[in-house]
Amino acid sequence: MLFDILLDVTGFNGSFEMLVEQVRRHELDVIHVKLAEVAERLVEAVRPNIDLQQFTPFLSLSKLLFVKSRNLLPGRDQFGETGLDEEAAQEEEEPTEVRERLLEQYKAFQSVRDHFRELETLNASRLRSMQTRTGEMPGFIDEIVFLEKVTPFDLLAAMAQIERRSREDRSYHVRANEGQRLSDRIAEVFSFILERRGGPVSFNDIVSIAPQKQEAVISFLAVIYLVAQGKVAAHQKIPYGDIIITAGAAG
Amino acid sequence: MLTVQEIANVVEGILFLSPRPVKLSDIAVNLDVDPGLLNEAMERLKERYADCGLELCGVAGGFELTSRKDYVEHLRAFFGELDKSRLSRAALETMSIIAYKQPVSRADIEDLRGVNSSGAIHSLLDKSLIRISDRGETIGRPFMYSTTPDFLRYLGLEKLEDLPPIESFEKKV
Amino acid sequence: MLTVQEIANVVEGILFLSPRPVKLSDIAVNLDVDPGLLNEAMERLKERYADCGLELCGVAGGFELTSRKDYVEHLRAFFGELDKSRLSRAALETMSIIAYKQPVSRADIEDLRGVNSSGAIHSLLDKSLIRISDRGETIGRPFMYSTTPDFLRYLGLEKLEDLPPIESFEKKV
Repeated sequence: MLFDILLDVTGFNGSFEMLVEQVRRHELDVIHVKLAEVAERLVEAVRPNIDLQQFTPFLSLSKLLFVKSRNLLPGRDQFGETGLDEEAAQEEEEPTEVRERLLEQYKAFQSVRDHFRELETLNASRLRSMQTRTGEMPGFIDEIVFLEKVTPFDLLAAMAQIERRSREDRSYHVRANEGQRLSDRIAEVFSFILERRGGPVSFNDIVSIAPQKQEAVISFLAVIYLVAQGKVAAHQKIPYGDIIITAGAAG
Repeated sequence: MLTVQEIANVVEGILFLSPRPVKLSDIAVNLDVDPGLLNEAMERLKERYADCGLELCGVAGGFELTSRKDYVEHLRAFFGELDKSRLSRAALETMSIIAYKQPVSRADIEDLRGVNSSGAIHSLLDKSLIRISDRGETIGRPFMYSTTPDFLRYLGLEKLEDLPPIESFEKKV
Repeated sequence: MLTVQEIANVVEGILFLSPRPVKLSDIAVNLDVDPGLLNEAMERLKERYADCGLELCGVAGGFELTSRKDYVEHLRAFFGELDKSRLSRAALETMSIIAYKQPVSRADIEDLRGVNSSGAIHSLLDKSLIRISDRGETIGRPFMYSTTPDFLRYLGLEKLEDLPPIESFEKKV
């Protein structure tokens, strides 16, 4: 049996079975054993007569490798977290120092979070003109936000956000019960334009200062309806630009 | 009940936030304040804005807060200089689309962003971060945009292939 | 040459128009004004805005004009539904960890929180409250996250150093 094979490698002298057993019982620190040499010895021994049964020791070897790699990291116990020995794991059930430290830190961050919530609430009551003036800035202030020091990662994050946004459903469904709202809105929009002596009226003037999507859609539909009826003409200079509406059909 | 000074402060906030002239009657109705007190508050505001960097203008039956016209050249100069050294959010988005999808037309960019992008394209052209590299094969043979060597320098990249791949984002974030 | 009062007026106009906090250094450089005079002008402005409908706030290393917080209810009443959205608990918690441990990887955040934090990171990136600042040296070269100037602005902080030390929160626990 390969388990009986005698090893004389750096950090250990004895049978392979003894090696596994001693590590399991915490009698030997696997960190000090050169497992590559162990593997070589096992391969040498198996070469003359290959029998699948004989490969089980390699499973044990791989477990040792796993344990060794774990033990090279700070704060881990030899068999405790590897599942190699359930009994040993149960004996070592007390939370490790690392866990305790993480938990303490996490609790501190929960307090930070509550502090941030207070700051957020306080700061949200200071209103910025951007919340209401969007898109209405004088032409010489390019577009809304100025960024400093752009990195390739900012480009990546922006691209990912655009792709996600473009996958989102941007459609808006007008439900049956909004029919009444729509006909009310058609009447409102038309009388608004007539009040202004037939216009021209900007689309922005017929919606509130910070319109919700629903209000914008219903108002837009109302304008389209009036255009179709030949009651108003609508004109948009550039895509996504403001829509200028005048009474009477387009000339 | 709001005092005259409090009314003046609320109106100042409204004028600061509003993108359009505001009618006093709208304020009176919305905030339920006495028109007499509101007029008094407006007098205080007019005094406050008599001689400063902003102007309280009476226009189209309402009031509006604007920057004072005497300083328009300084304001233009300030924002113009700032624009030279900075990118806007719109320009950043437009630049990432061009970087990752080049050569790409304005219509494709606007399709992805969902908003007009001509301002952003112009500002990137001005900064030599992008260039017109070609004309597309589709209707109208639109200009196609690509990035420039200045773009690489600006981001501290040696070559385009050094841009972090877009797939890495979904995998790692 | 601009007088102190004229500088104050120009700065007032800039703050009124700017969509972002403005740095004094940008004003000094772009308008070529003496930093000493600029500081004097700022003192005048602070006095002017000490008690009115607007607030002159020092945030994210610059200055910004906002409406005064005492009047938020009246302003909301006038403007109707303004965006009131707040960050989710998960996003706020993730932001706390990034604020104090930056630059920090997603794995480190998840080690602390014990749950997948990719959604929270996405939403903070989208809001420009955090950014990818680097890639780590460990296996897989993970993205490392840091806060942005918008983070400071979001919480009304002038600089990162204004955050209370993490120990003060540890004691509270």
